[in-house]
Amino acid sequence: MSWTRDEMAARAARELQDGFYVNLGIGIPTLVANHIPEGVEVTLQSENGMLGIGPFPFEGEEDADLINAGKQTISELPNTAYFSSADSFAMIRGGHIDLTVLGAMEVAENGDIANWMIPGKMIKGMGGAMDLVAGVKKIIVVMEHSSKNGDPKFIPACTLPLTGKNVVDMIITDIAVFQRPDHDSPFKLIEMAPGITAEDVKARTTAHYIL
Amino acid sequence: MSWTRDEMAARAARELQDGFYVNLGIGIPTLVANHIPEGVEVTLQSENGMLGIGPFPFEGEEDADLINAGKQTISELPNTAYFSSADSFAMIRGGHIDLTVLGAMEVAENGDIANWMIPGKMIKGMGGAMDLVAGVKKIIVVMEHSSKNGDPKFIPACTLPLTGKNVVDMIITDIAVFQRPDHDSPFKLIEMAPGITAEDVKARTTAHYIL
Amino acid sequence: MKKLYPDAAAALEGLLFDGMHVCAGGFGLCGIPERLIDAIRDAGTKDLTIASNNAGIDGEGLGKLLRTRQVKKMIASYVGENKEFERQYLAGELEVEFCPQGTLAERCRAGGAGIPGFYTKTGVGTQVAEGKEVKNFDGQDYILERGIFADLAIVKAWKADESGNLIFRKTARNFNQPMATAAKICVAEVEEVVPVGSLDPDGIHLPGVYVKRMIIGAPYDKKIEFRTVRQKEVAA
Amino acid sequence: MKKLYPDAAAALEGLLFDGMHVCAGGFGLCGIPERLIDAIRDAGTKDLTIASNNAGIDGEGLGKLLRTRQVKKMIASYVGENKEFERQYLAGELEVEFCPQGTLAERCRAGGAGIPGFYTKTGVGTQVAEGKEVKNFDGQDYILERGIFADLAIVKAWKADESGNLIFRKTARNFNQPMATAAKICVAEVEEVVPVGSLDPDGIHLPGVYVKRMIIGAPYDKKIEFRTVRQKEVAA
Repeated sequence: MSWTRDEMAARAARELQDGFYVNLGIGIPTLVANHIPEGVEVTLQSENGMLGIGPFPFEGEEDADLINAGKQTISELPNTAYFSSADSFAMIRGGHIDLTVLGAMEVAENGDIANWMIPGKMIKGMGGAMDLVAGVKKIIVVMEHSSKNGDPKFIPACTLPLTGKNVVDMIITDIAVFQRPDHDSPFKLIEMAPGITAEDVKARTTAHYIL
Repeated sequence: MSWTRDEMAARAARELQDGFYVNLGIGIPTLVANHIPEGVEVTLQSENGMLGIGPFPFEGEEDADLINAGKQTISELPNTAYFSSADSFAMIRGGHIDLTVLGAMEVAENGDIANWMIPGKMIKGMGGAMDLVAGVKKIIVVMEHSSKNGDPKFIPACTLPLTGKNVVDMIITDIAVFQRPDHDSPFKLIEMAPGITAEDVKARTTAHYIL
Repeated sequence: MKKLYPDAAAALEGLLFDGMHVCAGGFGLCGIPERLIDAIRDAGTKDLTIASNNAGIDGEGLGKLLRTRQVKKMIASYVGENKEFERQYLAGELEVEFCPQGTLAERCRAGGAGIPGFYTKTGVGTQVAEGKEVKNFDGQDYILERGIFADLAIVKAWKADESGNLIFRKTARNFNQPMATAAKICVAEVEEVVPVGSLDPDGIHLPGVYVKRMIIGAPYDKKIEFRTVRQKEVAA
Repeated sequence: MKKLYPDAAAALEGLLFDGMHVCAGGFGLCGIPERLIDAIRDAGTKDLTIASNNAGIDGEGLGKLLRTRQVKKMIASYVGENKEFERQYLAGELEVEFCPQGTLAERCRAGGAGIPGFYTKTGVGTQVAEGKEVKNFDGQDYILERGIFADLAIVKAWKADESGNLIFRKTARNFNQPMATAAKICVAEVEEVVPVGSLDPDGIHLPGVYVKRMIIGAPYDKKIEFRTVRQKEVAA
C-alpha cells in the first residue's frame, strides 16, 4: 500500500530538527508544515522575502502585501522578519537555510534533479528552484514514485533539462525513501511503505541504489 | 597670494549642485560643508553607513553610536538614513554618489591619485579611499600645490603607490584650479588665486596641462 | 530639490525612449508599480527590454505592456499565468531570457553596486550555464553572472519621506529594493509621502539617494492572485 | 530552541579553536562586540585570522587580542591609532592584509551570500590588484575579489528578539550586518532582548536565521574615539 500525499509530507517532516530554518516548495511540500513534530520549532522561509510564515489568514484578513512564493495570501507570526528578494536569496545561496522540500519530475541516481521544464511544452521559468537546490544545506525531494504514464521518476540519468546537478540528499516517494550521506555516495533505500517490498521498489525503479 | 584652506573649500563647494549626494574626506574637504551655496541642497554621505550627516552635536549630546568616517561624533538630520557598510559601499561603488572631495599626496597628469601610503612609513591602510575614487561620479582633489619640501604635487606620474588610476576630475590647490571634461582629456588650468599668474603656476608644476 | 511629481506621466517625462532597458519591481502582482506601468503604456514607448521577476498576468502589471506589444524582451524567472505572453513567446514575437530568481535579484543588486559580474553555484550544469564562464573556487564550480544596470527603474513603495527615503510593506518589498538601485534613474510610486523626520532613520529600506522622482499612486486597489484563507474555529 | 546564553564564555563554548578565522563587526570603537572579544581573550585562543575594518586601539576592541598576541593575521582597511599593532607589524610578528573598506564589506557580504568571487573597479591599477585576475567588462577593467567566509562571526547589536532577529542603532550597524552573515556561526551580543512580537517585522536589520547564539552584554560604557562638539549659541 503506497503512502498518501499527507503521509509523504509527514515523512519529510520527520527530517525537521529543532531550530531549523526551512523552505517548502509548492504542492506536497507545503503539507509538511502540517506535520511538524511536537517540541520541534522550525521557521519557514519564503523566497519572496520573509522568515516566519504563518498559516493562511482568516477570511477577511487577507493582505495583498503578504503572500508566499506561491502567491497565496498568508499571515505573519510574532517572530516574522521581512527582507528583499536580494537578501532572501543571499540567505538561500549562502547556505543559511537548513532544509528545503521540493517536488520533482525526475531525480537521477547521481543526485541530479529536473523540475522546471519539459521540452516542447510552454516554459514558465525556474523561479527560485535552481537557487534553492544550489544553496540550501539539505535537499529533500518528495514525488510520486512513477509518472502518470507509469514511468519511473528516480532514474539513471535525467532526460529533462536539469534544475541542479548532484544536489539531492533524500527522495521520498509514495512507496519508498532513499537517502545518501553525502554527494559522493549512492542513494540507499532506507524505508518502504507498508506492504511494499524491496523487490517492488526494484521493479519500479531504474536508478541504481544500494540496500 | 594663495588661497586659504577655507577658500579652497569654498571653491570646491561651488561644484555642488542642488540635489547632490556628496562624500567629503577628512581635512580641508570637511570644510566644504561650511560653504554650501545658498539655495543648494546637498546630502552628505558617510561611508560607515549614513546619509544626511548633521553638524557636530552640542556638548553633552554626543552619541557613541553616531560617528562619521573620521570617527568623530556627529548629529543626525530629519532626512537621515542609516545602513550597513556593505550597503554604503554598494552606493559608492555603484556610482550613486555624485561627488567626493578628497585630499591627496600626489595627482598625476593622467588623473592618477596617491593618498594612502608612503613606502618606508607605517602603513595605516586605505580605508574607503580606493572605493571612493573608483566609484563616485566626480572626484575633486583639494591639496596644497606643493609639498612641505616645496616639491610639486601635481606631477607627470605618481611616485607613491596609487589609490586610483585615471580617476581625478578636478584639482583645487592653494594657487590654481585644474579640470578636465573626461578621463581621456588632459587637465586644463581654469582659475588662479588672486595675484597668481599662469607663469607662477607653470613654474611650480611639473605635470603637463593645457591653458 | 523637489522629488515629488504630480502624476506618473510627469514623473517619467524625458526619461522614456524606444529600445530602453527597464528594471521593474514586484513579485507576482505584489508590490508592482502599477501607475508607472500605465504611464509607460500610455506613452507608447516601444521595444522595451524589461527585467522583472514576473511578467504580470493578462491585463495586469506588465501584462499591460505585453498586450500593447511594447516589450521586445523579458528577463524573468517565472512567467506562468499569462496567455498573451505565451502567445507572443510561442509566435517568436517576444524574446525571453529565463534567469533563476535569486540570480536575477543578485544581478540587479550587483548592477546597482557597481559589480559587473559575480560567481554563483546557481545553475551550474544546467541550461542556465550555457555560454557562461565556469570557474572553480576551492573545488566547486561556479558560473559567472553579469550585473544588470538599466536606463530606468520603476518601483512601488509604501511610504516615502519628502527626501525620497522609502519604506516598503511586508512582502511587497521583494524585488523593489534591488531593482531601485539598478538603473541610471529610479522613479518610485508610493502610497503616502510624509514630511522628513517622520520615518525612523534606522528603519529606511531604501535611502533617498536612489530615488530621483516619485509620485503618490494612492488609492490602490491591490490585486490578489491566489486568495487562500482558513476558517475561524467556532466554539462548538 | 533557546538562543540566549548566560554570558559570553558560555555563548562561545565549543566554537573556539587555534588558527580559526573570525569576522568581527564594528567601525573604529563604534558597535564592536566588546564582551565577545573579552571572552576570546580569556579563552586564550591563538593564531587567529581576523577580518575587521579596524584593529581597535591600544587596549580597546581587537587591541586586546593584539596585546595578548592571539592574532596571527588581520584583514583590515585601516589600522591607525594602535601602537601595539604597529610594533608587532613592523617586527614581522603580525601578518596584515590591507583591503579597501568597501571591498572588505562586499567580500563579507559575498561570502555570506554564497558568492566566492566578484569583480570590482576598486583597486584597479593599484597594489591591491597585484596577483588578482583582471577582467574587462564593457571596456572597463575590474579585479576579481574573493568572498570571505569565516568559522565564527562576532557582532554587536542594539536589540534582539528571542528568536534572534536583530536591530542595530545608528552608525553602529556598519560592518556588523555583513559580518554576521559571513561565518558558519554567528554569536551576537546585544543591549536588550525583547519578547518576539516586540520588533517591527518590517524593521529587522538582520533576520534571526543568522544568529545562532546571543548574550546580553549591557551595561555598555561606549567609548568615543574623537569627541567633537559645537557650542550652543547663547542669546546675546
